Amino acid sequence: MTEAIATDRNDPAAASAEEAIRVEDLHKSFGNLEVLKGVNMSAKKGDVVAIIGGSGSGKSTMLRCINFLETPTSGRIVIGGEEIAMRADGSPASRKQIERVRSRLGMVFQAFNLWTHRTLIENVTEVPVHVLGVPKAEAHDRAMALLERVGLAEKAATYPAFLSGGQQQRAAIARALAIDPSVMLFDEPTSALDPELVGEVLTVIRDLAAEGRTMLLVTHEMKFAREVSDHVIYLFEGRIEEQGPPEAVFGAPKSERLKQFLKSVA
Amino acid sequence: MTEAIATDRNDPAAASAEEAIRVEDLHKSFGNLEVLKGVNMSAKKGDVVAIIGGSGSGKSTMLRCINFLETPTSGRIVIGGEEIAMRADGSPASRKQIERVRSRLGMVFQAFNLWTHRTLIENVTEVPVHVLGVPKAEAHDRAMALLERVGLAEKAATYPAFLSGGQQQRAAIARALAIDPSVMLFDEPTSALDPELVGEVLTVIRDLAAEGRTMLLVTHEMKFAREVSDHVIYLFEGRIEEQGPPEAVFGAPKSERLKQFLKSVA
Amino acid sequence: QEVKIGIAAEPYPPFASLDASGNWVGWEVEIINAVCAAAELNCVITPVAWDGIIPSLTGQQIDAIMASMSITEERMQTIDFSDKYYNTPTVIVADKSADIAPTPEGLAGKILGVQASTIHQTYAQQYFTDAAEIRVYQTQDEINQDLASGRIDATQADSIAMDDFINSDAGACCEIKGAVADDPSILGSGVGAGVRKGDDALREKLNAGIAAIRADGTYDKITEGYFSSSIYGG
Amino acid sequence: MEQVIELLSLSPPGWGGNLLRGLLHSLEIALGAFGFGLLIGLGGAIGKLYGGPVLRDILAVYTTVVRAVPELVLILILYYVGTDLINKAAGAMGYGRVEISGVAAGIWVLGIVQGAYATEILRGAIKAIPIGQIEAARAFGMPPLKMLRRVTIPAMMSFAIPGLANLWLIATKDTALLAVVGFNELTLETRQAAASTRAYFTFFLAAGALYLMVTLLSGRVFARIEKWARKGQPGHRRAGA
Amino acid sequence: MITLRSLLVPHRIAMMAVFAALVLWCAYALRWDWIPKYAPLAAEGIWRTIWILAVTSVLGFLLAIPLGLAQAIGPWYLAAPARTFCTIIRGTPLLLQIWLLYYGLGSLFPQYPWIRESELWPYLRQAWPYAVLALTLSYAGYEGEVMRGAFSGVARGQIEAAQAFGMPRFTMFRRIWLPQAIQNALPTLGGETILQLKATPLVATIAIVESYAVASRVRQDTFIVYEPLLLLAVVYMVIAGILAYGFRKLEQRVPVKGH
Ligand SMILES: Nc1ncnc2c1ncn2[C@@H]1O[C@H](COP(=O)(O)OP(=O)(O)OP(=O)(O)O)[C@@H](O)[C@H]1O
Ligand SMILES: Nc1ncnc2c1ncn2[C@@H]1O[C@H](COP(=O)(O)OP(=O)(O)OP(=O)(O)O)[C@@H](O)[C@H]1O
Ligand SMILES: [Mg+2]
Ligand SMILES: [Mg+2]
Repeated sequence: MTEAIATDRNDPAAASAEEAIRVEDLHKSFGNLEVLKGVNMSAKKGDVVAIIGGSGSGKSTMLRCINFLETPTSGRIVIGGEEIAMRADGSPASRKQIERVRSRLGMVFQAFNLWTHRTLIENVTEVPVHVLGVPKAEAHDRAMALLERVGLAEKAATYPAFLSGGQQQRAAIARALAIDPSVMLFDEPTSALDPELVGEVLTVIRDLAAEGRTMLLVTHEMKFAREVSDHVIYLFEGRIEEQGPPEAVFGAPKSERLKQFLKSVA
Repeated sequence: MTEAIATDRNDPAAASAEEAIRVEDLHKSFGNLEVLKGVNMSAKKGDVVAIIGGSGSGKSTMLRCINFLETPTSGRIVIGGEEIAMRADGSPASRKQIERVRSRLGMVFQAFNLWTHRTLIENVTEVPVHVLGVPKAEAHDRAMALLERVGLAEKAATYPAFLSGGQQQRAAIARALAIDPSVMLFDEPTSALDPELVGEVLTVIRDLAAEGRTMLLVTHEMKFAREVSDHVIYLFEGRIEEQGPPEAVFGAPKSERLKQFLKSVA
Repeated sequence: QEVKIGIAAEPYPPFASLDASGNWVGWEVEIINAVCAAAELNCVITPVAWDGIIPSLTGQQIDAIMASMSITEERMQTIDFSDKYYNTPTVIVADKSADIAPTPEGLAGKILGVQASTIHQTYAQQYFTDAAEIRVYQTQDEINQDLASGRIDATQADSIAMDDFINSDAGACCEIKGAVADDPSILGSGVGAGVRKGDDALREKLNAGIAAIRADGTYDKITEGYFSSSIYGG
Repeated sequence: MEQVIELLSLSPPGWGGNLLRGLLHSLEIALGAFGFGLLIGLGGAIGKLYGGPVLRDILAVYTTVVRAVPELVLILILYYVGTDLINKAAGAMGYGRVEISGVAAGIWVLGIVQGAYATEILRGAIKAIPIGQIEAARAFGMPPLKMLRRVTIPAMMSFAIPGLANLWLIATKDTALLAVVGFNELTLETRQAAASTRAYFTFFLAAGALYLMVTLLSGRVFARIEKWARKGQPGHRRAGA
Repeated sequence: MITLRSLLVPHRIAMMAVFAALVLWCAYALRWDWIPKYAPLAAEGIWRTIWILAVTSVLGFLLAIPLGLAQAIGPWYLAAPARTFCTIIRGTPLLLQIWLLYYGLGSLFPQYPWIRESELWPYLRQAWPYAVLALTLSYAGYEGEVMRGAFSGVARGQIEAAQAFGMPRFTMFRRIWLPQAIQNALPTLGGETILQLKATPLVATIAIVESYAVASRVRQDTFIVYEPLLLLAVVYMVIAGILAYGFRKLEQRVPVKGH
């Protein structure tokens, strides 16, 4: 695995062909409330970046800005070497571009957000077939393989509402994988789950990390973050307070606040 | 304070003028499920009886049988020396009688059940004015005094929906006190509350106990039960498994099941 | 070019009514067909609610009205009329036993039913308002029902239409109490075909058609099938 | 009794055929108006939710006015003014008179009325969709129209069906109001049959029975549609059911 | 609520200007000279509309309470007829119901001469009892359904609390259950009452002179088509607005959290 580097530099040459994602000087305000106050980061292909921080520190907002579910106030976002064109107000300039980029980012929500009116297999084939234009049969076979992989093959024809939270979240991961995303985005994928269901989801994510998928992972599971990530970012009040390899961040935190935070979640 | 005695005898003479409530051989089934399998207990005026037991052991059912919110399958219920006439099917024989008796039992529900379309003061005056025929002005003054007592005087004109759970439960206690009940029935009065609100309700109940109100109290707060009660009844699967003064029940439990139970809730 | 002739959608026997097959039949329907044939017009009979028949004409949903509409000054402010094609007296009809006469005194204290948007309504409101209570209905047929059921005491209407009613089972209760005093400015000068203001071409053609069937005997032949005497009037 | 059967028999001299024809006309218009209303409603709902301030205000005026004024009055205004305007416009552009059939006029007039109600029903239904369902579609780069078709509409169905079922019944019954513009739907056919035979009670009851049949049948159909729309939602019971 | 500030947005000012221009155009380009002559009649018509609406809504609502109650908790021999009644009323057009009551019943009178001798005859002769009856039944049919939901919607605990304090059954119904059910039903009730307002013109078909009939009369007398209809539409909008406002005030009597 390669190391992620948080870039403070604004130097595009630094972005090698290997770069999967780069965020530069990202700001985001809701009305008067400035939630992100200039975040810089980047991840190479295959990196697993864990984002930790207290409640309200802006983790979700950062992730949602990356695929423009929230409109950034300012900053640059580069996905796989392609900068997303922004208007002055931060909204994406080209709908075509943002749709294309989004369909390469696999998002897994805290609340799963599976489409309740479709079965699991339909959930998984939905985007490949209806957005990417993959032939139905092919998409179906691939989807079955993915459901198999997250251990839900025999639930393919079931509607989401009839599954446990853990099963739903695994299906949501399969849905995200179905577009063969260049980056997977996870926003607290286990925090809506009952404790006994957390494990099964973490196992799936752990496998993904092991096989070298690029991932951005907002999580409250410190032990897991430490085990699975190449790079950890600690957000505090909309700024990156400290970052580095997990051993450093968890093992020898420098910032007082990080020390405090780690103590509180232990 | 006097001691409560659980009667196994069927001897009405034993019921002195001091007796507030007596339950004899109470059975209750829901369909095929026998929930109460012969409960006997009595309480003298001024007694505080705590009823404890695991979930589903029949605590709520027992309390609700006492004021006939559930129809007992068989048994006798005597309130203040007056036996409630029952038909063969357990339903009260005289609606007049049961209404009169109920209006002397002050029930406080787990879910508060304040009337949402009336302000606090209206909730408290409702029964005195419209059931007991107390003149409006008098009921109002008394209600204000009660609200004052539970610390809610300045909320008198507020609707229940705008209050915290703890405030609602205190108002529910004031409503029950407004009828100057011979016995207060509490069904887990704090278990629907956030932990930080439990205290304020317990304080009010503690005061009531101190001033010698007769109370039947279903609760999961063992520490509180121990502190406040004169007599503790431990229900297990619809039977009284063990009972006695709190020091004995909590300090030196004899039954294995009670020991188990006390360990599990500690 | 199709010419839409509007008739009232509510049956008005014996002039225009519906048979069970959904065909419009009656004296006026036959006259329409004859006039159109004589004038070489390609006519289509179009039923329209009586209440909205003039707006339908001005709103171009129909081209002419031939629905027993009397030619009156008031209507001529809005539409034009062809020559008359029939004219019958206006009468008061009431229960046989009732003591009613076609005068304000004879109707004093009674309830008089008239159809909306007719000369009868205008006339009654002019002459009988003070004496009688006037109730306005959408169709003559409804008036006849309420007359038979006794809810109203009398109706003012066209004599021929009432003849038909009185001779039916339902109308057995009632009789003609006499004609009302004439007032040509309200009761008009007979029934004509209404056309849009300025549509002189159609008006001329209809006039020619009416004259033609009067002249060649078609008019009388049709009339014989329905009435015992001529209804063209003076 | 015999007389009644004769009066209601399907072929002349019975009037049953006419009633059925009227019913067919009513259903034809109701179906057209309901469909047209749904289209307006969908556009209106989306406009109200996502449109600019001007569009939103215009739609607010539309739904408020149309829902406050009796259908009978609206039908008269829309029917007369509407056809008049169309003809005037056609005249000004040098075309001849435009033929507007009773069916088309009925559909467009009732459709506009239905559209106002449908707008509110569909807006409520769209708002009832959990936001996550929409966000998930956006996060995967679904274009807006596709999202409407694949996610928004199917997901809102179960919320919209009860309201739409009511609306459909209103549509079938409102066709009766077109009698005032002389359109031969069931109510007018009934009135004509009653007036021609003077068997008022018989025909009014018969028409009532026909309407009731439509209501009960539609109830069944909508219950099925609702069940289908609720697929994927476990054991949900309607309030009070 | 609409505040002055929310109206002072540029596009709203523009819309109001357009609206004002429209009103001015209507005032000048259309014919209003008939108004003075028909004003007294119009006032009477509007009054009658309001009167019919008020009487039938109140009576209908009173009838809806037992209908809803029977369906919500009644034994089957009460619930079934109540449900049938609601289904029939909701399943057939009001126009047909009015005609059936008025002309259908009327056609029976000739066969039974004694009806005309009876004490009730002065009322049976009039049209308004039929109108009131038909509209009342209609409102009851729709509201019965609403009240059914509203009664079942009252939380069980609310009733239990009343029982636990020994409230007699009728007191409990009057003081707890009914007020809460009405509170639940109020939002729907407001809408349904506006629907009832919109149903009142139908009674014009049985020769009752309310607002709509007056507008028709003007049209019939003067052949002015659009102006009376426009004015009529405005009248109904004003009444509907007042109703909506009134019901909102009623709803706000018991404040709801989060609004
Ligand atoms: N749509 C919004 N409108 C206004 N404020 C918002 C919005 N979304 C988030 N915020 C605010 O932005 C701040 C950061 O929110 P964010 O959800 O990013 O926090 P987080 O780090 O994900 O916290 P958590 O661990 O609780 O999920 C919070 O103060 C939140 O209230
Ligand atoms: N209305 C009912 N119908 C059928 N079964 C019931 C009903 N009410 C209670 N039960 C059953 O009776 C048993 C005892 O219930 P009860 O509510 O008295 O228990 P409890 O001791 O109060 O428990 P908890 O501490 O969870 O409140 C349970 O198994 C419950 O499922
Ligand atoms: Mg978050
Ligand atoms: Mg309990």
